[in-house]
Amino acid sequence: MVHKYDAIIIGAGGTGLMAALYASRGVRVAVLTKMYPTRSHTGTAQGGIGAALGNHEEDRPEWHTFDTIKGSDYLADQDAARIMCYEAVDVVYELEHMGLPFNRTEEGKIAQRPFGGHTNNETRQPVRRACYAADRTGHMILQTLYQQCIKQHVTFFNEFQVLDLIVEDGLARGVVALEITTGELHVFHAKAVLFATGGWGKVWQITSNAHSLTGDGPAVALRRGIPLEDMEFFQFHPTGIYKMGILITEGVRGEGGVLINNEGERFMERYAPTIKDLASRDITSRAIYLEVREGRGIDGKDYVYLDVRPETANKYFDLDGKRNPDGTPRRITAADIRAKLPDIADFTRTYLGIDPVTQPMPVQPTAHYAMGGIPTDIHGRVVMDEENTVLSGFYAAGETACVSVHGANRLGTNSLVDILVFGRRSGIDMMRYCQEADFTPLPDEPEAFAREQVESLRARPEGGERVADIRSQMQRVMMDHVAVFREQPGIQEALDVLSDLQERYQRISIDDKGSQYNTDLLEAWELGALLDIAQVTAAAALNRTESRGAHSREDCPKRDDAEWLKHSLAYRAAGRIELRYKPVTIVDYPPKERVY
Amino acid sequence: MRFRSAGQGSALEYYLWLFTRLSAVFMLFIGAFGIIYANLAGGRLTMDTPTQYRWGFFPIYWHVQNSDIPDVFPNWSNSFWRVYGMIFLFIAAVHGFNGLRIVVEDYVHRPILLLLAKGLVFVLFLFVVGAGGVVIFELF
Amino acid sequence: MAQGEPMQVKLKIRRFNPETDKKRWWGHYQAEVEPTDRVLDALHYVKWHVDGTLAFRRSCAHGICGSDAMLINGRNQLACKVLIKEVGRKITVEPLLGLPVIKDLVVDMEPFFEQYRAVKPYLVNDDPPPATERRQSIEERERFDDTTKCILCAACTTSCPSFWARSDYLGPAAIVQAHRFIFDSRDQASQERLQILAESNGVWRCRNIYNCTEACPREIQVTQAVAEVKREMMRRRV
Amino acid sequence: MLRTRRVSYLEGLRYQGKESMLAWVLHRITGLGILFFVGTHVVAAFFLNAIGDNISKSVTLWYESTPFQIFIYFCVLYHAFNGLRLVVEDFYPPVLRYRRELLWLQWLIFLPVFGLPAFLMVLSLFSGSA
Repeated sequence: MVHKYDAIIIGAGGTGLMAALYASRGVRVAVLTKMYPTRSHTGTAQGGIGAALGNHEEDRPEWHTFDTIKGSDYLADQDAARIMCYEAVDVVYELEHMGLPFNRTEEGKIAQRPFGGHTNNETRQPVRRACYAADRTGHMILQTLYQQCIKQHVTFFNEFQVLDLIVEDGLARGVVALEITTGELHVFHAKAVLFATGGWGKVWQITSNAHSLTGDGPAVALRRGIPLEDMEFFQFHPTGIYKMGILITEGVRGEGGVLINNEGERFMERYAPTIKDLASRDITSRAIYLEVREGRGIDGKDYVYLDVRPETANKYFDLDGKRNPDGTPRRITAADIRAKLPDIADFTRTYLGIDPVTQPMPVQPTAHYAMGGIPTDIHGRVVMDEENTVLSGFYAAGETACVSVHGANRLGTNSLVDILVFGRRSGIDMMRYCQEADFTPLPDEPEAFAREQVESLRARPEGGERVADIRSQMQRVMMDHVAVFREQPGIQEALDVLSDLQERYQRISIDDKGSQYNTDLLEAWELGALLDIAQVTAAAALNRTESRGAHSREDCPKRDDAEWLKHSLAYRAAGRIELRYKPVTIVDYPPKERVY
Repeated sequence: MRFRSAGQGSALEYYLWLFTRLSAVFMLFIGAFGIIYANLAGGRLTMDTPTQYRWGFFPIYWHVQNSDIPDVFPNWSNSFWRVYGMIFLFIAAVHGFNGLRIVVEDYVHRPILLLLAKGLVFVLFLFVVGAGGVVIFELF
Repeated sequence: MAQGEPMQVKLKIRRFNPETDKKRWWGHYQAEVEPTDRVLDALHYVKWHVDGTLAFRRSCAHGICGSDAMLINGRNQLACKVLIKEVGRKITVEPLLGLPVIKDLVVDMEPFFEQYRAVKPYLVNDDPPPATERRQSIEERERFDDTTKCILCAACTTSCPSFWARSDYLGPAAIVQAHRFIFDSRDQASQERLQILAESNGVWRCRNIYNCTEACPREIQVTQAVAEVKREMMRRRV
Repeated sequence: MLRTRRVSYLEGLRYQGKESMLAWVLHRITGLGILFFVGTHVVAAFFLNAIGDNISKSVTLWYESTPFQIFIYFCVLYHAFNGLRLVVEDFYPPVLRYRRELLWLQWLIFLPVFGLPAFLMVLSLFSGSA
């Protein structure tokens, strides 16, 4: 079946919905999602969205910009970071006008809380910049955007899995997608395609990411000759629930929570003397790993405590001399914790049987966010090479894209800023592009490649490899060797295992040969995407012989700006991965040593 | 769109909903009043417990057939108690048959059957109120 | 703590494949899990190691996305929010009641979302917005806090006997969404929403059964929200 | 395909609702019980007075037997108490925070108020005064 729309958006999270809202004001838009829009992973974002509103104390977008660039370990493109931080203020107000129920200050303004890495650039103290709606900010953003899409009668194709991008002669012409319910292939003929497919945390064993986050978009792009940028940078969030990886928001530390090792020591004082527990995520994750490695994990195991009990938090408020704006000592009560962090209390109660008001929470770093992705310019247009040549009609934004605003390490709250700002920018630019461009004809049999992928999976003989086995081996090897700390032999071993797994992937067999709602087939297809992404990640990590942000090489512990202040671009041709590099855009902030 | 916007049907639904609740409270008072009155009038000495309760809810002097004390309060056969009984019967019947209508709406789905069933409920309602009226006012 | 001995559980799963089955049937499976695992982990065990044809929805696996609402041991719950130790060694899993089954545990959510869309689930405010935020006091914000938690998982609506009886009933989830806007001080369309909900398929069908409130994985006081909508109608009419 | 899947009454009853679902089931059953038996009683009284037939007489006698009176008394009383709870909840929603407590309170009041007279009725049944 062939559908014709001006613009096709793949993914209905924050980026996809924001882009749809803007693009559909001028052209015919359809949004494809492999779930329902409200199931998107944006909904699990907890702590807040960063914007220098200054509702509590002085704050400026330029401080936000600098914090972002410093957080990125100077790998972010500074023009893009500046745009993001300045437009953040605008999108937050826009969300509020759309109805998002932000928490409020006494004067009825949007309430803000401190978050890791966000500082007053003059005093270097944490600043309250994260606008929040309890600890379900992402949930409210997703709901609010979906509500507006309903109001605006945006067309959705729910439960459609994208399988292929139709691109010919340097022009994107649509996508091929599988209707999950029926198993039918649909061709979407379009002038512009936006990939807003999110991340790929499922490459790792311990992850905060949803089962659906399998990197479909980047994998499809990679198979069509489009490079992936900065894939070696994947953020590990310091506080995931032990063993499960479910995220505990940085907002907990923003509200006064501290990390404690088995000696009862607040160890972040040693790693980030100024802002301590609110250091950026790469630093905090590494600190936890180092504590564990030196035998200071709780019970000698590989986790530490995140303690937000009022007595602990208040003790450290006093020790740090923290004060409210009116000068009184800062205090938190059990009621505040329950009111501001209800979902966290719910998670820990459900999964650990722990009440955060009376007990500390066991946490360990968890694979969380992809800084890299499909390379784009500041309008969301996908660029193909070191010269930033635009691939006409193809857009990417959000976690799946790499603008790059996060560089080597993303600051907390900036993911939500990214999806909204660049979702909006790409929506606007797609509309402009669609109004100017004409439809280009589809190639013959546009769905051939997609059909071949699906049919070959279905046609495999019985008794082959199981999808789940290959997937769990991939996740384990990536966790062991391409996670918080990396070194050459380990990464090489991971690459060997991965190519072995790729080979075994060719021999998998699936139980379900049917067409209707065949999740067995889908999981097999998704595993293919994961393996491709894992290989690219490991290859890029092997090549980068320095430590920067989330990429921490034990054999090369120093940042090397002379050699490595550049973005990687990974291409895949004939099964081999080729790495090229392009320069970082530096505008106002020359690289400095990064101390918190 | 399958769902209609505001129309005429809604007001009736609301008032019946409200009536159900208000009449429930009203009937509680009537019941309590009847039982208390029956006891004050000496019912505890002359009637067994079921009779007393039955009487309390519906104090018509001949209400109880199966009793060897049918005429303890012949003075209750005055118009006040008859009108009182009639009002109670009517309110109880509206409350009850409206409840039956709701149950019917819940579990009868074919439109024609539903219409028939609701018609039948209405006819039954009229008949019970009519028959009750005849009995209360002794119009034989 | 997330520790425990591996244990065997028996799963009884309601199966249906539209391509091969005329009737629904029960599949019986063994799964090896830990007491602190989720029911979702047991389902994954079956799907990944025993029978790949089993179909169910899931995504975030920690109770936020709302994909995996299903009937577990006779009650609507999220498979990712129920631990094995809470349900014991025998687990019965069925698809949600009242929505058409597509395959196994997967139901067609479209009727549910149609109900949702019917209540105008979006902020309506035609005044030109100010340059910064619209002001709202902490108390005004608190008024509708509870109903903003809804994740549209359909656990409430499909646990409601009034919905089972008549599927044109808008259902608790839609009313919760309406409540979220009716009591938002910034909204201007509450009158319209109240009129929609006053229809014969609206709030009057609620019989205060509380199955919705008991089923809600986000612990929203669903019945209370419905009652508050009823109360608001009374207030405006009488 | 059907737009929605009908849930039969029995299938619905298999749902493991809590006390509140039981309360609703009982409310329906007792309501229908009252309507049916009191309606029958009124009609029987009408025919008994109008025609004096034997069926109406036996219906009336059956209706006025003590066991049946206990049953009707249960229906009326349960329906009344439960209904009162519903009225309170509908007119004053904040009380719903304590819905479980309300339900238990309801049973706490209902049991003695029903039990004592019911006990007296049973007693009078055995003493043969009915």
